Formats: sequence, structure tokens, C-alpha cells
Amino acid sequence: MADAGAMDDLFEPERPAGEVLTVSFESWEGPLDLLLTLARAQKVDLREISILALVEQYLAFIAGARATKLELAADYLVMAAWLAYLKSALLLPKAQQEEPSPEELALRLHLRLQRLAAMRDAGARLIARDRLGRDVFVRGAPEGLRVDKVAIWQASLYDLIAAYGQVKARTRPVTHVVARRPVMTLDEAIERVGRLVGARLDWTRLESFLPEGVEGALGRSALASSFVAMLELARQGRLDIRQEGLFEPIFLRSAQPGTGGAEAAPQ
Amino acid sequence: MTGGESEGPDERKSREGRGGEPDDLLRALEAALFASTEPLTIAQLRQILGEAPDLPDALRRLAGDYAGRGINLVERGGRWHFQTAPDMAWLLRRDREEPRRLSRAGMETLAIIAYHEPVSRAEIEAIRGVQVAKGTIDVLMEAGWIRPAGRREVPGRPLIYATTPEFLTHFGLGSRRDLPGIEDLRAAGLLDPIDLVLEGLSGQSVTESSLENGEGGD
Amino acid sequence: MTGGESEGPDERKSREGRGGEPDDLLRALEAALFASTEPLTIAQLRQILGEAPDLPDALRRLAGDYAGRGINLVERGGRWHFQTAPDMAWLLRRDREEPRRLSRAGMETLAIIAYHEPVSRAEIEAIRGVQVAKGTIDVLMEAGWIRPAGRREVPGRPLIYATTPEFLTHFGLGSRRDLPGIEDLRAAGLLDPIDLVLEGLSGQSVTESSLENGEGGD
Repeated sequence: MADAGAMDDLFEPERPAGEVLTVSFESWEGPLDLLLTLARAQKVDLREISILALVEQYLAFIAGARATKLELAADYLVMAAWLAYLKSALLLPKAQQEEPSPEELALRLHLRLQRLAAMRDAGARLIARDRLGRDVFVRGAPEGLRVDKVAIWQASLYDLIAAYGQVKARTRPVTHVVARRPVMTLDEAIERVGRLVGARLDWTRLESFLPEGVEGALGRSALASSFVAMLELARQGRLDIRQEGLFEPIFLRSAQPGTGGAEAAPQ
Repeated sequence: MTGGESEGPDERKSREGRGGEPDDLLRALEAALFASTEPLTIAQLRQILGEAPDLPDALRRLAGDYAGRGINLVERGGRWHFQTAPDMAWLLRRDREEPRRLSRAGMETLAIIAYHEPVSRAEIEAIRGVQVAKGTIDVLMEAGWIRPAGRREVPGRPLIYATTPEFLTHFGLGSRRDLPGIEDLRAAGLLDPIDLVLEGLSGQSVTESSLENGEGGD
Repeated sequence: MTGGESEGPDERKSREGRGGEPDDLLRALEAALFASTEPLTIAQLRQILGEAPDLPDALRRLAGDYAGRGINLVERGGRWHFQTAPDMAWLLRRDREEPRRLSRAGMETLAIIAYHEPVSRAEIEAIRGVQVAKGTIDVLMEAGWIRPAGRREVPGRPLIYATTPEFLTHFGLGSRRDLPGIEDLRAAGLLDPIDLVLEGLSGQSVTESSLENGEGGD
């Protein structure tokens, strides 16, 4: 059964160079692939193949590889060990054998090889089909189908005029009617005091020059302004001032000819 | 190598023998025009198909084959291509309508254009007191409510905008004169500055000029 | 709006009145399939064309119309598209780039997934008797031919892989039933679920546990 001829078939053209062997060795995808290649070299239907012969070939191949000091991947060696076990089991007397039987193991190996072969063929047939983009082609410049979203803008007339109202309300030239603070300005006081004092010859209290009924903040402002107005008018020589003492009431009268100014104020 | 289910030498032979079916040249033309990413001239077709003296005739026959179909073979400026039949164009672009509400900025801008048209963007900004984003004008144009209405003859010649008839239709207005006047707005309480503190003064991007104007008012 | 020369109401009327010509449904189908950048399912076609109870029949009729032409209408995994006739490959293939060549490992892995789907990586490795390189699965995913299809409810919950509609489209398969020789393989028991533990007996399998199991077997 140990059929060295198959090995020769397989490697004849590439011998004897060890390097060539290396290259071809690397082209296998694992021990099962190597087994399958060896099995096919038996040139019989995969279903008819002799497992025992295959085991011999594999072991011979591994031995040969080792002899040429090839670095063998571990899984090739594991497979070799397992096949060596299978071979011895197959050759042993049938009597007391463990489960599963070596025949069953051989059958499974058989099935695995068939399965791998089937998938390899299937892959090749698949790849050779009329493939889209290689053998058959879709339309080169399809117009494309598309659904465009079109915004339908919605707004009511109320929205529109309310928006305008808001713009107007927000940006109206705001006539900031600055709430006038309650003050009597100095100019007003000068005018008022000057006017009123001219009509009086007698001493008159400063307070009586204030407008009627003013009180609170405006009252204090009027008093302060009138006081400054009084000083100003006295400086201009238009009125005389008299005060009896500190914090006493202040009296004014229009300036008397000859007396002249504030210093005429009575002591 | 093209190991599909239906081709092969037999198929090819039977095809050539067929009577009423398109001949090889027509089939090749069809395939080449279909697969091409651009319209093809007769010279280009010859490069693909090889010498074929009756190419113009074949193209016309092929165009005839497709005349009544959902796909037509057409010539444009000496270039041939397949296209979907014009009356089927509606299939290709389906518009799905989506109601959208106008933003507040959009609403205000539209209102200003309606009340003051024609106005430039700068003028709208001056009235709004807030800058107007480019997109806002675009949306109003897309909605079909405003249109460019020439240019203002001032430095920079800015575009000016006005409303469209669609605007009047959408808002149910006979003419712009039907817009309520300022006094109507005041009477309706739409000028109440209730929101003033809330919005105007919250101060998003109030432009310099509008701030100055505001201060100048008192 | 493909504004050709021949559309308009007249054209539409005459079309509807025509006798032996394709009917409106066929024309619309034709146009939609022709214009689409993707193969279309019947459901998608219904979305485009509206309700049409006899769509499957119309598709078959349309496919019949094109059977002898340079363009064919084909169904791939429930999705329909036009493509050039396979025997035109020699015309069109020139000056087109060959799609990426699959390695032998890639081809085998793809075949295993297609014929056994869904399968886990360990199952692929059990069939091939060698580890599946990381890149192999990636390349197939990147090509759009396979996809993760959930997890196997076994210890470790490995990812399982299956083919995609694009796989069927690319390889010109109507469905997985059209995979070359799949019935024979099934009948021969070569597609039966892989018993990982027993496959592991032959020793070289990859995972620790399967190695242990393998050694335990002798």
C-alpha cells in the first residue's frame, strides 16, 4: 500500500532542490490541505482513496521534510502523530479496541477530506461565475431614485402681524419720557427769587419765595436752589440779606440804594 | 470562464440563429450603452464593438425598439445613451412634503419685508434691531414668499426684497394694503411691549447701530 | 424633470391607447429598475409605484421581455435589477479593473460560509483544518459578501457569519439554492453540521479545547 510513486509524481518536477521544496511546502494551507493534495495524487475518486496509503504518504513526506531540515509548523507534526496513531490502530488486531474505532476515525478523516475538497471546488465554481462588475454590469449611470423632502413652510397671518408687532414694540423709537425728577433748577430759582424780591421793600423770609405748596423732595430742592439764587442775586447787588444769628430765619429784600450788596446785611 | 447557468457556447449559437430577436450587434450596443457611465459617440461605440458599418442604422433600430418602453435610447449632440422615459420622470424624484414652521426670525423678517417692501437686508436689520442670518432670507425665498426685486441704487447696490403673489395667497391677503396698520396693531395689543424685557433686552446680537438708535431716542 | 423631446400630455395619451406595447405598469417598473442605483425588492417597488397587486407577475413578464436582449432583468435574493447579458462580458470587460482577486483561503472561507451558513469561525477552521487568518473574514466583510449573523448559543457564544444579498447579487445567484452543486453536497452529507469535538480528533485544530479533545481521543 505504501505507494512512493504518488510522492514521486507530486514532487518529481521540483526535485532535487530543497529550496523548491520549501516553497511548495509553504503553499499548503495546513496539514489537511497537504493531506488532500496527497489524496488527490492517488488519482482515484476521493471516496475510493486508501486512508492507509495516505497516512504512509503523509508520514513519508514529513520524514522527507525533516531530512531536509525544513522548519515544520507544529500542526503538521501533530497531524503526523495522530496519523501514526491511526495507522497503528488500523493495523492492530480488531479485538479490544476503544471507541471510536480506528475505522470510524478513518471514515471521519475521509469525510473531512471530502468536505474540504467540496468547499474548495465550490469556491472555485463560485469565483468563476458571471460576477457583477467583472462579467456582467449594472447600469453605468443610473439616474437614481430619490425621495426629496420638501419643506412646506407654514405660517398664519396672525403669526405674521404678531411678529411685526413684536418688531415694532421692540424697536419703537422709544420716547423715553424721562420722568422728571422733582427739582427746581438754579436758573428757575434765580428768575423766581429775582422777580419776587423786586416787588417787596420789606424784609421777607426766604421760605416765602418758594412756590406754593411745594414739599418733600421738590421742597428741599426749591429751598436749596432759592438759597443759592439768593446768594447770586446778592452778589449781583440786587438784594439784601439779613439773618439774626446761626440757624435763624433768613430775610431778603430788594437792594436799597446806598446800602449795596450782601455786606449790608444787618448783623 | 463565465460559468453561470444560462450562457455558454450553446446559448451563443442559439442566439445568433434566432429570428425576431435582436441580433448580436443590437445586443452588444444595448449592453455597451447600458453599462457606460457616460453617453457614447458612434466613434466610441466602434472602439468597443469593433468595425460595424451599419452602426448608425443599428442605433436607430435600437432606439425604435425602445420607443414605447419605460426606457428610451436617445441621442444628444451625437452621443447616445439610455434614459428613463420622460413621462416616467415623476417616478425618479418623489417629493415628500414636510410641514415646517417658520422660525421667529423668519417670521419677523417676512413681516418687515411685507410692511416695508422693497427693503434691503441692511434695512431689515435696522428695523429688526437684530442681524438677519443669510439662511433666513433663503428660507423665505424657498417658501416662495419673497423674491429679489432689484437693487437699491445706493453705495454697494444691495439687493432689495419684496413679497410674491404666493405670499398674498398663502396669507389670504388681497393685496399688501390688507395688512393691518400700526394703529390696528396697537389696538389689538400687538404693540404692547410686554415682551420687551424678555426678548429685546435679553440682547442676542443686538447690533451696535440699533443700540445707538435706542439711546438716541431719549 | 428629464425634459426630453417627446413627453407631454399627447405622448401620455397615445401611450395609454397603444396595444401590443408594454403597459403602464411594465413601463414604470422598467423605468424604476433602470434608474435605481440599487437592486429593488418588491416592497421597495411597491413604495415607488404604488399598490400593484400583480407586481410579481409583471416582473416576470418584464424579465421575459428582456430574456434575449443585451440587458437582462434578474432577481437576486428577492431583489431585482437590470444587468448586461453574461455573454457580453468579453465586450465590456476590457479596460475595466478586475475586482480584487480573492486568495484561496478567502475563496474557501466564502464557500464554507455560503454553503453552511450560519457558521462560526471555529467551524470554518474545523473544515479547513487550519486557522482562519484575521484578514480573511475582514476582506469578505469589506466586499459586502458576508455579515455577522448573531452568536451561536454555545459556550463562548461565538459570532456566526452568513452571506448578504450583495453576495447573491455579485455572484449572480437567485438564492442560496442556486449555489453550484449545493443539492448534491447536501445529499452526500457534506453540508451536515460540523461536530467540532469529533473534527478535533484529527488533532491539528486550533483551539486549545479542541486540541485537548483530540489528544483525549487517542
